[in-house]
Amino acid sequence: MEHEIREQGDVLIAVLSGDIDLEQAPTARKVLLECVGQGKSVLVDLSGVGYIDSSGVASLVEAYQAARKTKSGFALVSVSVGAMRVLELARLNKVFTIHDTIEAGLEAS
Amino acid sequence: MEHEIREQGDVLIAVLSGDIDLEQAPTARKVLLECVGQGKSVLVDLSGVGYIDSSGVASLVEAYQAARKTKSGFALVSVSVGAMRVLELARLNKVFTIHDTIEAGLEAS
Amino acid sequence: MPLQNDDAEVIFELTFPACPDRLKLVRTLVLEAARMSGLCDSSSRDLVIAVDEACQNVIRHAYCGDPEGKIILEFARTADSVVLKLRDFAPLADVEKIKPRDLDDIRPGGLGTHFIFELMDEATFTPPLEGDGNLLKMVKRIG
Amino acid sequence: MPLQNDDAEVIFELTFPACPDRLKLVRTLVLEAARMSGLCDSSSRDLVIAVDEACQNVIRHAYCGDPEGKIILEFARTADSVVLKLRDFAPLADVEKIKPRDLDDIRPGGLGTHFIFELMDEATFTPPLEGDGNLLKMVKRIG
Ligand SMILES: Nc1ncnc2c1ncn2[C@@H]1O[C@H](COP(=O)(O)OP(=O)(O)O)[C@@H](O)[C@H]1O
Ligand SMILES: Nc1ncnc2c1ncn2[C@@H]1O[C@H](COP(=O)(O)OP(=O)(O)O)[C@@H](O)[C@H]1O
Repeated sequence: MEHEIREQGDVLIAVLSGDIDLEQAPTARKVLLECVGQGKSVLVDLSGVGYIDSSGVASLVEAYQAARKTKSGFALVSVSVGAMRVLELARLNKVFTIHDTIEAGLEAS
Repeated sequence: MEHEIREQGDVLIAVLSGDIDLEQAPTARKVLLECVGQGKSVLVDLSGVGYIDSSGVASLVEAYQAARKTKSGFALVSVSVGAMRVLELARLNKVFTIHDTIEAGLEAS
Repeated sequence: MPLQNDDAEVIFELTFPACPDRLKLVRTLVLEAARMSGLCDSSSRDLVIAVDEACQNVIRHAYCGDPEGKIILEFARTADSVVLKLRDFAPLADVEKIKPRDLDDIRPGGLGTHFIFELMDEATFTPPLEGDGNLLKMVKRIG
Repeated sequence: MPLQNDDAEVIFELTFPACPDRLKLVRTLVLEAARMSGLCDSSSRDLVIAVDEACQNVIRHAYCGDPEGKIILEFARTADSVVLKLRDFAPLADVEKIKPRDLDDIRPGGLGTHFIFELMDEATFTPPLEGDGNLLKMVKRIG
């Protein structure tokens, strides 16, 4: 997994790419919790994520819950087909806020 | 491996793609010998060949030798990087006539 | 190579240590084997998810993260299905406890077994026929 | 998982029947394992060629095309190399006869062993330490 953090005004965009699996989930967790910890709205770009498993999903859930605690924004954007399949299986596609594009995500933030 | 034969004037273009390995080499051999058997010039397009092994190379050599016997043209075109590596290892890159593009191959035929 | 049983043909058997960094290898191999066995693309990818989760659970729960643990994955094909057997050599698991969280109780974790049961046509945990450890048999029908 | 020897770490062990249609699986797995072991892209691809040729020779020569033959490929990594061991259970091969054709004598065949010796830093055929069959050990240095 690779990651890149971009700052756009008041919003942090965390671009994750590659595979978020048992090996990589701890990194994803750390990156996402650090973003949420800054108190800004966070958009997680999953367009480049070819594979995400339950441990990767767990890191998303953890960041989502941390954001709710501090009442800051947290949304997923450009979710790849593979990642969406897993979110749907976990029935989290209705729990997470999901935007089709970064632009839509920024507008809503 | 997939294959497709196109006829362009007096020239047959055999487009092979995918992997030409021990499993697929018999098919490649049959396709190429049938082309050569028609007495026309044959261009073998290897642009879509991701992998070729010694048995695939053997089928090229057999077709090349059959073409020499009947004095008909036989050349490779658009050889992919992976296929070229194997031809070089076999020192066959100097034995086969190789053209960069189909156009160059047709011009020379 | 011996036939598995009935008309099952073994495609491969992969032995690997219980390390997270091997999961990518397993996924790559299973995807290719699924395709060559005649599963469509989306079923192949679903199979990969189930196998990944099953391996992950062996790594985390059966071996509790000990990378010395040994895992064997057998991939076989019958006329109308693929049959995977995942074997470990850890202490016998309490099969009653192997179940997902309530999906409405949103929290990290507790999804892997849900994925497995949802994605496979059959998934059964049993002690292996011989020797110690655990055996998860997973079946996915073709077409 | 036991260490191979010295500081070698086993990445995987793959068992498969001596069928041509398994070579694609082997290539896919070896490519991924080579990359994760730190081989660059072109070295990884060269390793795949050597392994494919070695497996092919076991299928065609050691087992003479009998698909019941069993092949085991072990892939290990040391600090500075990958070490592959390819094991078969066929009659002992005459190691003297395992050699390529003269490259100037253009004819179909006779290239596989040339590829193996050219692409690997070390390639040695030996009877296995225990049991029958043959063992080809191939080493490719990293970097
Ligand atoms: N292979 C296994 N061996 C032992 N226990 C297991 C195994 N797989 C799952 N379990 C048990 O089932 C529970 C649910 O597993 P799962 O749904 O994958 O979620 P998680 O692993 O995140 O807890 C685990 O917490 C564990 O107690
Ligand atoms: N694994 C093997 N077991 C027995 N004999 C082998 C093996 N590999 C190669 N050989 C012998 O070495 C010869 C050369 O092999 P190779 O260079 O791969 O070309 P080819 O297989 O096309 O003959 C073979 O013809 C065979 O006699």
